[in-house]
Amino acid sequence: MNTYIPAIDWALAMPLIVILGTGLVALLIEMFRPKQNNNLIVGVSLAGLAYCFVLLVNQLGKPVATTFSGMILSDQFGTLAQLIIVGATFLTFLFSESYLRQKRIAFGEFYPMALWSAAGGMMMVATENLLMMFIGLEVLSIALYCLAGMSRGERRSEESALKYFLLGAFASAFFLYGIAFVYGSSGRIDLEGIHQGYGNAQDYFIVFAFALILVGLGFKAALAPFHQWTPDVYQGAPTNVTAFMSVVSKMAAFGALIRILGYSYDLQELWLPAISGIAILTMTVGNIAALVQKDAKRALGYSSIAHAGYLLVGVLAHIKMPDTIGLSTVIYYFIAYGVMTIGAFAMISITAKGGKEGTRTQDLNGMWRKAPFAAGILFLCLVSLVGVPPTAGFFGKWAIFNDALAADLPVLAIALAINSCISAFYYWQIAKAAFVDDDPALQTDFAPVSGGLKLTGVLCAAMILGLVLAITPVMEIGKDSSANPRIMKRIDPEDRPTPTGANSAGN
Amino acid sequence: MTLNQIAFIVLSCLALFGAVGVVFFNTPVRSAMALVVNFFTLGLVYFMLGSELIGITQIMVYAGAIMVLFLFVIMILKSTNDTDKPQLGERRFIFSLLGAGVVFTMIYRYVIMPTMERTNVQFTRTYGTPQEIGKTLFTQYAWPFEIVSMLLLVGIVGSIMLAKRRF
Amino acid sequence: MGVITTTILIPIIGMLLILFVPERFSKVTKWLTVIFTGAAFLSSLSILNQFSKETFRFQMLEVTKWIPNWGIQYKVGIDGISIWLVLLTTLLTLLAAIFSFYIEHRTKVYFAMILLLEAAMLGVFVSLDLILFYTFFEATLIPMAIMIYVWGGKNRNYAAIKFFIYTFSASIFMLLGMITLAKMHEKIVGQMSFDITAIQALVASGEFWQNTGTMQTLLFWAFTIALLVKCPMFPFHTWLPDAHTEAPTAGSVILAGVLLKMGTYGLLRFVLPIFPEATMANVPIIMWLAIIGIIYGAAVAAVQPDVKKLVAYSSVAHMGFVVFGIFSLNQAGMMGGVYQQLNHGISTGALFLLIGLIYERTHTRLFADYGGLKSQMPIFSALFLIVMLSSVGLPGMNGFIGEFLALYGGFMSAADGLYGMKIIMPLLAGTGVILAAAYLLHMFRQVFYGPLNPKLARLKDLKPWEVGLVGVFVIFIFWGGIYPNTFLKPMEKSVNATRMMVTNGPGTRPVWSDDSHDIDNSGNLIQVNARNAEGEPDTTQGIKIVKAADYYTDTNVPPRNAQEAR
Amino acid sequence: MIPILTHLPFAAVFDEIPLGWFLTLSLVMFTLGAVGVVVRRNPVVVFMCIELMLNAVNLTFLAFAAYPTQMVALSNPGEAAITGQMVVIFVMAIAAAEVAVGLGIIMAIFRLRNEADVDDMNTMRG
Repeated sequence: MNTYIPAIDWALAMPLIVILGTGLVALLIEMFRPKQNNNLIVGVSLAGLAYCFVLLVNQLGKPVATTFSGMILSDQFGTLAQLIIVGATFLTFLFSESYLRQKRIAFGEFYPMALWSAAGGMMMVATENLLMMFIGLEVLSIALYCLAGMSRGERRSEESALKYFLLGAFASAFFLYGIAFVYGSSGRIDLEGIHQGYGNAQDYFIVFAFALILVGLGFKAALAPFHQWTPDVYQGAPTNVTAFMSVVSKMAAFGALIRILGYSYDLQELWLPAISGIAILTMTVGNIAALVQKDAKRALGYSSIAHAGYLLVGVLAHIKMPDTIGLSTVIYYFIAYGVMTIGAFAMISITAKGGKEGTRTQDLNGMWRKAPFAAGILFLCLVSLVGVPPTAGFFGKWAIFNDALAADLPVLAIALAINSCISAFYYWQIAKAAFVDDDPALQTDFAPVSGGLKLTGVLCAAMILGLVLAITPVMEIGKDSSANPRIMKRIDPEDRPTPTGANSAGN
Repeated sequence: MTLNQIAFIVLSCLALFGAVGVVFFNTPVRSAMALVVNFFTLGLVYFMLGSELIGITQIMVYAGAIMVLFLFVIMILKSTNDTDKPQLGERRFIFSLLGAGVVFTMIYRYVIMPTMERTNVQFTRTYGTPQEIGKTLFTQYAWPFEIVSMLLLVGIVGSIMLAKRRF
Repeated sequence: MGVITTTILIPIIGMLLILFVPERFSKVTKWLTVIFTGAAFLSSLSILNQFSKETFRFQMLEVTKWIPNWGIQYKVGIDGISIWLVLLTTLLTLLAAIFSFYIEHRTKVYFAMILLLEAAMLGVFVSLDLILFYTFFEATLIPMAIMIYVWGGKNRNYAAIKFFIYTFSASIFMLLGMITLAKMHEKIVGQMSFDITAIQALVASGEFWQNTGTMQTLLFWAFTIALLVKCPMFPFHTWLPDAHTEAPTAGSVILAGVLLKMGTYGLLRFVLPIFPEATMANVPIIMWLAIIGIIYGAAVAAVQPDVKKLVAYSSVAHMGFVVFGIFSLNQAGMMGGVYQQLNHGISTGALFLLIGLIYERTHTRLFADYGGLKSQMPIFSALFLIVMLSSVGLPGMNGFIGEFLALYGGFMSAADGLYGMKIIMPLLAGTGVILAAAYLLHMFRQVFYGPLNPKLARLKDLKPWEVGLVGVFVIFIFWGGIYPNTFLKPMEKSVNATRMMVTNGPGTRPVWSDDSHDIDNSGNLIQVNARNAEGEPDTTQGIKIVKAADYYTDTNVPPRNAQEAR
Repeated sequence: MIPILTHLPFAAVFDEIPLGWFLTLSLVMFTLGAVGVVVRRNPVVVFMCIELMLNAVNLTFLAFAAYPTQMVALSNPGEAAITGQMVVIFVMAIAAAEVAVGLGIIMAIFRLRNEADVDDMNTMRG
């Protein structure tokens, strides 16, 4: 074994280092901060995120490159996914402080933990190494387990943390077992290994590896039938954490999933029906279950399951016809989903006042009168989640329809259409609750709308409406991501290494 | 049957005893002890596989440190005499066994059976030695190594956050 | 920026302005709304001023790229079918805004919604791109649902969600159909396009539907059902009575006056030109639905205890006539259908307005609470009578012309045995006119005759401004009934072209985007080899008739087989 | 045959014990762990079952590291063998962090409710 020091391209690692470092600085400030004042921490965190955003934007359009012996990969898709993660974190931080303060859990540790969690997500999407993906997954999840249990006086918060933790650890064991099979068939733990393994005549190895990895990531991405934790955790966790994880954790899991699916292109005939079924099941389960919810956060949790199903349709269309259908749809939908989900959760967060928080649907009653700004933004986000034009949610759905039909997956497109109709019911219930004000007995007291929350709302609204006009540039940027040779790399059946010997690869 | 094979069978019987114990013993303490047995035996199995450093780490970190943590928590929680032995007639139990059985059979049939013949291998002389592992860890795997150090920090901060007084 | 875009933008700018006016200055909000809707109305008058009735093509086109990769563009234009609908929209919105001065509850959002609704409705009638159309079509949903929910009656939640879900569910399949159309366009041309003129050009040449099997029928139904829900047509009509009953008066006026027309307009603009073969094949089914709608709507209206519900069901019946006329695929019938759209907008809008006026005074809509109003409110009852008779279709009023033409067209098609039509169809539809007279007169008797209900004894008659408001409608009612050519002439060529796009075979269909042919005053499709400076066909270059008109017009009555005659 | 690990006590293992034995052991452990996660109700025990699963995975990695396929063995045996061991080391470190956090959460919930039973976690229903 020859020792070599790999050459390091620090520029590629910089975004991650900045985020991790910002977390450390924030932690240090937390130790020496004046009592009960997190403003400096928030400021530093936002500055770090903004700097990271700029660094990532600079990486757009650069050629594909790796560093740290392939542990970090910089390509268009990964950079865009990281941008979404950083952006979502930024939006969450804007309104977190006032919310945590109202809830009386303004731990300064929230910011470093969330930053590290986001860094974990960024690691997952910016690598082709399965070990690195696993480590990223764990960084993401372990920080999230703690954040979900952050509201320590609340039983449901602690419950959600425990559920999330147990099921998350369970899922990562499956993910890891899948990696073990990939490794067993090819001796590699990068995604190339899936290819190699497929060529090694150990076909079943890779099939099972794939299935196990899918189970593991399915948990994280909240795909049915692995979604059971989602509503509980979304409901129980503090609202800002819910907003954060509904986007960051999903983006990270989807990023990893897209890469893995892309590399198992050859197994398509096996998994295409399976994942199509999962997509339909996911959106149907999410929407049907959401119909009967009495809790706004829980309903939005189910809605995020449904949206994972919609996204999966876009992913499937890309993976089925990678040469003609790019990932721009998935990117666009993720941005839209991110802003509308964070916007909705952020606006719901004003129900927290003086240490109490009511998230039942009727707790929103009277919002329209007491906090018209928040009610308006919430309404816009919900309209976008239903997919009514002219909002970003509609064009996202439209793009998915477009791709699904182009990839000859009409059944998925029709299932998506039916599900959109179903979803209108429960979004309506939430929107309606915010507009009720007849019954004075029902009216909740709302926290004042802080400046940060206002900024979040304005940014989300601007994105929801702005993405409609800016659809072409976003799609253009996203389009390059599918031209990335690393995602698109396919091995011709002839070029694939031929198996040596029998099934056992024995002597 | 060679000595090695006998040794392996004995070790795996012990490991399986531990594994079954974790799942089926009715008090957490007994489950924890069974887990220690399992971890310790696994450490020995790692030795058989030639990974001496990992075997030692397994015994020290897992069977030692981690299990102490577990026992510590079990003691604090005073749940030593809580009985939650799985009910054999319970529907959940039957279904989970059925599901696990199906998956087990499939993986066994399609993945493990073909490897039943695979024995001879080629090794470098340094296989499993601390030198080699250290070298790789600090060159090729430097980045994950750094990240795992961050991960441990996350774990520490997280535990503090969950345990400290308000604000 | 052209005049059409300006017309759409005016209400949007007004809405944004209103959002910045504090809630307590509700007077300012109201006057701002009137100013902006008035400006939009003036702007639409200038569209009418620039409009030329000499061509069936789209005028005042504005094209801007939006999402070039997928062939989506901002393309708006106006032809003879949409011009009147645009005017109807701006006029009715202006009147509805003036009428809404009594609203005191959350005025800001109310008027913002009215303006938003106006912009979206205008967009629907002028967009020539499928996705743009869909965007506007769906954008009308939210403001309308909010208006029903926030300012509605007791059962408003149910009505609003029903309204929303019905339209949303049906039209999302239309969206799938639109994308499929664009994909088929891509297969032929190599570039996705949602531009209906581009798709129609391919349809006209017969290239579009080659070797597609049953695709045309499938897509036809995806579009048609979505649009019939909006009309609404039996059996998709059940949202309408609920929505009408619960909506505030201005909402009802706009809903009946304009929103329903989006459905029939969509049929004329998209379904007929793009799915000609499927249209012809499915005429009997649609016709039977229309007839059932006419009779069922009338029958149910007759037993309603609630004035607003009665008018709502009568809308179902009237819109049945519109669809009947359009699908007769006969020049007169289609003209009647299109004209009936306007009449229904005017007369039903006026009816809802009058009901709103009386509701503001009595806060009841049940017949049982009325009676003997004739002596109490003479001006009101006179106006009500005029509007009601227009709705019945009394000769001399606009309703008569529309219904007569629609039925006439149906008779012509049925007499020729075209498209599987039977002579029983127009006969059955005709009974709808009688039924309408029956239930409307019944209502009139209940409300205005008989002993005066003592509770109503202190009612005052209409104020002058209210009379003026209704007076505008009355002017149009008589104008449309006595001199309908003002309205019919401009739409003639566009309707004729739309008809020929369906009934003519591939190759002899008019094409929106192709300048090499035109329709002459006799209704013949002619080949144009050259044009003069004004863009008129140059007669000196020799004009060949591609396909003769096979209908009668009032200006020129060519023999039925015109080609041989020449 | 390359000289095998003569410095190890179980030198002849790789000739005498096939890979399948190790894999079977790990699969049984993994399955038992999964069953335990589903059927047990005490969160600490559930967590221990998860640790059992992780260890089963570790065993799989090491077994594959020691028994590369023919092709891997021919192309780059050293690289492949070390990869498996690296993964195991990282998994151990990650498991340690997970244990710290997991037990912290269990402690936190215990302090709040004085009992811990996964089945009783039903504050949220929908």
